[in-house]
Amino acid sequence: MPDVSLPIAEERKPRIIAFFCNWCTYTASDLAGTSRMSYAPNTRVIRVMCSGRIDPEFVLTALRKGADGVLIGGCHPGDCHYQEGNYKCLRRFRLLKRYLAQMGVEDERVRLEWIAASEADRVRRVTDEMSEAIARLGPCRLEAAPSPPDRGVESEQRLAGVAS
Amino acid sequence: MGRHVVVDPITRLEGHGKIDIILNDEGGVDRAYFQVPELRGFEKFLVGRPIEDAPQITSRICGVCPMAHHMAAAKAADDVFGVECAPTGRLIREWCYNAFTFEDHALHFYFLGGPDFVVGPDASKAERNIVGVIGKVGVEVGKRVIAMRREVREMVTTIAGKIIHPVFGLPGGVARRVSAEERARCVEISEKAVEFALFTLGVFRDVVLKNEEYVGWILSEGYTHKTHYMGLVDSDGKVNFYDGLLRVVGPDGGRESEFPVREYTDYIDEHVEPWSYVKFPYLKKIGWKGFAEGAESGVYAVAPLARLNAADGMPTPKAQEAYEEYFETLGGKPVHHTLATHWARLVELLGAAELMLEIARDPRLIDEHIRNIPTRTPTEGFGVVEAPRGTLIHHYATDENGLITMANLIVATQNNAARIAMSVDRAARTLIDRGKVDDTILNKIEMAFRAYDPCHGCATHALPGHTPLWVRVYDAGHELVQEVRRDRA
Amino acid sequence: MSKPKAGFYWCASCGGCEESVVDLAEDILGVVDAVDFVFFPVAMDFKRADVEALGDGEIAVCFINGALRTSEHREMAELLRRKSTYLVAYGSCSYQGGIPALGNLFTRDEILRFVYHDSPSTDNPEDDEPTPHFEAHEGDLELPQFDEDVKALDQVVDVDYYIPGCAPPPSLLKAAVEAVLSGELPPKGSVLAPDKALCEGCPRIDTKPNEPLITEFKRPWEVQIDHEKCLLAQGLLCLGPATRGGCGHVCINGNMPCTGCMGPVSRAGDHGAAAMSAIASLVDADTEEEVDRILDGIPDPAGTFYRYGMSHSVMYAKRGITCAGG
Amino acid sequence: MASVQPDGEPRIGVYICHCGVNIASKVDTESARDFAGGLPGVVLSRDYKFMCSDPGQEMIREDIREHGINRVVVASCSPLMHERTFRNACIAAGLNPFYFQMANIREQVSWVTVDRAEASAKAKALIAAAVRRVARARALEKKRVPVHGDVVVVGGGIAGIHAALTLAEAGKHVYLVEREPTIGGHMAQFDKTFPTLDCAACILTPKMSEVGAHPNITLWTYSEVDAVSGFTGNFRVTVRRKARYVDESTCVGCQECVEACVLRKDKVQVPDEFNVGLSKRKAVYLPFPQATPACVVIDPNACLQLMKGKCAQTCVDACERLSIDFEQEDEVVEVECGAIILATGYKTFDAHRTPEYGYGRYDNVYTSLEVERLVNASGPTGGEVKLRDGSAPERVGIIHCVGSRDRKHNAYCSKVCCMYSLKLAHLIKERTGAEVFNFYIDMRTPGKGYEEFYDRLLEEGMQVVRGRVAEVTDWAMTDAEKGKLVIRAEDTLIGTARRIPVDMVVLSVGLEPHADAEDVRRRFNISCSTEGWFLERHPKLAPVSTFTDGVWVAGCCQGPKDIPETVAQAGAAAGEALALIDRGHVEIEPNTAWIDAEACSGCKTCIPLCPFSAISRNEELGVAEINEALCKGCGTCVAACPSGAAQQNLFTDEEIFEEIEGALSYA
Repeated sequence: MPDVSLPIAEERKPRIIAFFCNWCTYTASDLAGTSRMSYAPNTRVIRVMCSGRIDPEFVLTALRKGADGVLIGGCHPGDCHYQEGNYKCLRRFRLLKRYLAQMGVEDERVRLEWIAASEADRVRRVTDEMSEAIARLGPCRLEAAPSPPDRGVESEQRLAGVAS
Repeated sequence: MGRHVVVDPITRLEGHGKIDIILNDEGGVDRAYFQVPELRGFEKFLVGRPIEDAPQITSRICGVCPMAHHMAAAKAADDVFGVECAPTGRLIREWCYNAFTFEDHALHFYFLGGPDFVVGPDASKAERNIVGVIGKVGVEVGKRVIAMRREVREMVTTIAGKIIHPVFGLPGGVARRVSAEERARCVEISEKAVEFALFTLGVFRDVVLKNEEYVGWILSEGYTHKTHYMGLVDSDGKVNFYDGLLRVVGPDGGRESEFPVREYTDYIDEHVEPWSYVKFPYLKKIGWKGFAEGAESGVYAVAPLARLNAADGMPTPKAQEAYEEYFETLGGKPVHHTLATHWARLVELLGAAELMLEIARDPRLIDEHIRNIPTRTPTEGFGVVEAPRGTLIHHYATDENGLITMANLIVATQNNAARIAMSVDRAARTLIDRGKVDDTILNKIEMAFRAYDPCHGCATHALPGHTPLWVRVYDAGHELVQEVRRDRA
Repeated sequence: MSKPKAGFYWCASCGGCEESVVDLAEDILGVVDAVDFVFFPVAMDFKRADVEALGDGEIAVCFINGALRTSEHREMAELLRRKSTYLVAYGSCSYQGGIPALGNLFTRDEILRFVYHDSPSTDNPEDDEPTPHFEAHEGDLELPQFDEDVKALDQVVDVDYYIPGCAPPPSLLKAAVEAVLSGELPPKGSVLAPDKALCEGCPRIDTKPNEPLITEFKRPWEVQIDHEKCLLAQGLLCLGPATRGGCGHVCINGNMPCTGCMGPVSRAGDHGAAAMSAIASLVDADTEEEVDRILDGIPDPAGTFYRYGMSHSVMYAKRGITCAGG
Repeated sequence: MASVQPDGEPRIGVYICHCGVNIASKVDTESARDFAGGLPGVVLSRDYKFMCSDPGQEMIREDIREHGINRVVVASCSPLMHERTFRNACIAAGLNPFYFQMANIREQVSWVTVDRAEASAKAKALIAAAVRRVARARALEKKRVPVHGDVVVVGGGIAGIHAALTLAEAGKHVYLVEREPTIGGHMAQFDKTFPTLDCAACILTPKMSEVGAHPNITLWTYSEVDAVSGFTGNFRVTVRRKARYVDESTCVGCQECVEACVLRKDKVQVPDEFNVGLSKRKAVYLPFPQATPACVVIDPNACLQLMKGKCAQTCVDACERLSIDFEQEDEVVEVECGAIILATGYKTFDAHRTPEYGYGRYDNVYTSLEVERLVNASGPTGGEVKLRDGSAPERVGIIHCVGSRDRKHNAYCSKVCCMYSLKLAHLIKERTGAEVFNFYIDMRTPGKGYEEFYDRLLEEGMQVVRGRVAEVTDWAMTDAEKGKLVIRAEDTLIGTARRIPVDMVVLSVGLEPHADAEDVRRRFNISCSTEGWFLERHPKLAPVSTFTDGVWVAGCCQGPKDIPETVAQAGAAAGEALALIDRGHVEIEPNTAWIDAEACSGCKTCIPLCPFSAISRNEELGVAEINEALCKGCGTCVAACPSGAAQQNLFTDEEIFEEIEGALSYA
């Protein structure tokens, strides 16, 4: 796949990648829309079926590719559409945070929030809070580092075969 | 008008060294600088790591003597937790440690230092390597060398997990038991090792001692320094690689101090020079008086030559005989001839082999209780061993969770750094005349410190990198007027 | 006809990779028969000029081990890349940064400060520090500048293949040489090792239970380690599930957990992230407090999950460094 | 990340919807279109007023046919809204629908962003993300799973009753589960219904007995749902049938046992729930004459035999049919069904929470529900409006919005109070001739015939005072007030504070979710609004659907509403359930996970993580295997797999990584 990266504007605004669970937070952010709540424009929402799908590498990659913050939205404890995916998310998140702290990534940059489908206002509040916090912190600037390599080529080709 | 010769780097040693030879107008040597141009900072990035990881992390300081670092760190970890190593755990550690010392000494004699003697410094570079050695001593011997090392290293792999970067050392003992079958195999291998060591001393006598020219170099002024010596000695004052007290003797061979590693900062300081990444340890009580010999200089040496000078003898009978023969032949203690290190190393080769056998025969080796579980809060700890290349000190402080807050390492070759620098300078002065620099001369200069089997990877805890050796001679205007390329010789 | 030429060079290496070649033992003779070593500094006196004299691509295969931290390392890597048909990153350091890449957790100045000023045994009244350019009264002395951070080989030059391990198992080297000789090579960029995690064929896999198993992480010194049972099931942090096999389970057989020196399998992406995700998922707790209590048993995630791979990690290094431009 | 195109070189078409002005007013759709056109793999990009319209969809179909578009991105509303619409457009043009990706630039951009430039930039980022993602898309087939024909209806109020009957009439078998001993719910307690004033019982009880008699309805009263598992089309519902100590199959409700029950003295009897405590009942009782099933129940908290283990057991002797069984225990039954309808209703606001109105402190302060019973012919007073001292009130004050439209309690309007207050005003006046005052904030009478009813009452001479009541007190300031309750309120129409002495105060309590609504919602895996009402999937377009397919809501459990609305919802829910069942199958989104055996090391990490036990280890091959039929596609195993061997269709690592990079590739 050719690199489609467009030149990053000199004075770009803080950018937050948000991973939202389809059943709660994603729906809540739709509700925020239907309720015409306005909030900070920094988030780019990526929908997953469950916060349990979120691999720590998604978070790292987002920061690496130029995100200044990452927000994860999942169902409240006990509410998971798949019974306990949000607990798996919590466990990974708590470990990831320890690593990020060692790497000098400020605490506010990466957040996990439990937001129910009805809590549109919470989506607004959390987004605004985070945008402010990150504006204060400034850009994350991990783009500069030498790239890690692509995933193994051999199995990629095999995978293409397996999948189709 | 001055000229500047750069020798960068030196081959057939583990690690990176560089020589700058500055000639005066007459073409004589004004000053030869031995530089170690790398640093990696293990001490720094050990901070924040759990103490039990130190043995595995520090072994990466050197892949040639990983066991030495692993063991020094493991002993320091014992100390950090204030826990005794379980007796059987200690036996297992010591067997592996002597086995390692054995095969490492063998490696150096046959693969690295050996070629200078066995093949000879005037031989073409294509022969100055293990292949050349095998050519000289015969393929059968070569195969025997290889097989011996393989058997020892396979056994250590079984017991220590890995041979290159072992994993078995833990606070209070080791991670893995030794089975009865394994012990039997240890005995078998240890017996072979003793045989092999005796055979190798034989090779040395035949090839080196019977060669007037070689003996001539060994005794020559160009390869001699009267310095202090340091080494670990056991309770009987005999050479011990794994544990003991640090003993220092003067140029006259007289004992000057004997201390436990905990007190190393009272006895040793490291001097910094702006032109080398390696720090130069010296005897604190005497002080740093520059790169000088004699009783008044704090410069001291470690490794086989030093250990034999410092100790009262070898702990095992056959090695003791070899020890006596060594000093008789070279005119009594202490021996100041750098090149004699090759011989001293073989005396130790035999000593290590005998210790392997002794331990392997100890029935406690297969006891189930291999480790004492620490109960105390971790604080600070010190560990010392005699690496093949000399005294190795690890020193750690940790928080109450056992995370390292401070790490300080004084490493084998590093102790020799000052003496090596002096050897290089001395050799250069004696060998280079009227600016004439050729391949043989350069190799002989290299021999001056190859004898130390120096590992500058260790010395700076820097990972070494090698570039080829060539010498450039510049005039005052830094115009290149002569270039000697050893690989074109 | 002449034998194919081979090279074996070290950048920032501990020499363990060279030892692993020597550990081919008897096989080394076979290798020496099959290929013509034109460059092997640790063992032979051939020099850089020999290499420069060769035509581009004349070296059939060159193995480079060690991480890259100095200009000299980079120059040699570029030279050997040019002269070699196949360039192989040999060993963890060259492959992913290795142990020295832990240095990327600190800045260059932090390192110099401790080593030459703050260490308890350093005596440095003049506050000297090694300087790249020093004017001695006899003349000028040069030292190579050492970089802000540690890179893997493929972060400096194009790499054809990787051989993982710290140090790599000689069997992998042997197989690689044979592959080159036979010309039967996998796609460029492949890691020349089995592409399955260590759990495959692990002698202890059957003792690993099928339920979330971690109620507490134990540090190896805290417990007597069972010689048969799955180490994770004993609460010991074993990276086997996330780490490429092919090492012969040596650490497991040594009754110690895998620390990940073989790196990730090809599909796993970031080694540490893969390991963290897998390990954390098995933590048997559902409240933040309980999860945290259990995770306290992993006091050093960065040093544990990225011990050999900091240069290849997505985060690469502490931001203080990467801001400075990597 | 990796650089392999799973399904060949993409030819992407991007379509940007204006959604009238909904998007176009905030997003520069033209520049977004041009931006999209420049992205790799994009062969054409268009913008259009309404992409979801026929011409819009036709545009896509035509481009697929004419221009060989093999990947489609539509930037418009939320995928939860129109994903299906556009997928169908792809299918119609012969393109696999999973080569489609949606960018949500309305709900998550134009509707929530103030600044047009910001909105446009964000929209472009989301479009770039969708384009990068769709290039990695793979062709997939939806899974078809047969649907179970039965339906479980939870709640036996008018909503549940109507839904159950509708389905039963359509030939579906219904399990109607009711917590109380009888169905009927609140409606059964009412006397008349507004605005027509027809008798609640007269219209409800026929439907109740119809339920009781219907061959397609299994009626389980005095029962509760313990657990629900499975997914749409195939649920497993566990029902606990509480022991009523009476054999339902033989009891005919003759009430001989009630006669015989030893609890004769008033003080040993217990408050009668049906009459909201205005009368007492015995340990064995029939909730009310038309109770369905017509079967008594024994209250374990009142029955001597069950409490103390010793009693004359006169009831047993009295029952010729030997229906009484003290040994009876709770019975747990499990049923399978294809659809679930929740009609669990509401509870009324507890008037004790507004102490200023004196409920519980003054005998003559009643709640509206209590008055419903008082005016009811079958009630404790036989329909006579009597105060506790037996006298008839001459002046009555009805206070609206008790617990409603009140930030201290519930901010929302309970919607039915105005109307039922008027109804009660009418009935009280009718029965007693008393003067009735209505204290209201706003008189809310929207609905067919409602406003007319209001007018009628005004004509009848009902008094109205506009203003929130400050307090109800018995502290008399004048002789006229002596022995009366004084209602203090500000009359905002004439702008003065007023003190109005009355004999009886009626508190028009609002409607609230059941105390255990939270548990119930969890059990059925649906969401609640912040107030605790069950949350519909879409407030307008899916008012009886929930976010869990196969589960519908009807009646007041979704929010306050009157009977006609409730019945309408119940019918709607039944209709939706019928549509599902008669389709005979459900199409499952193919977002299931699978294991690449070539990459799996058999490390067992994934096995314990699957909440549906879909993963097992093939001991022969030493690799994990996923049973696709059991996999629900959460992706937890995929995130955990340390070998990247587990992958999730529609959400592969590559797709997500591309989406991340795409979203960040434009500042």
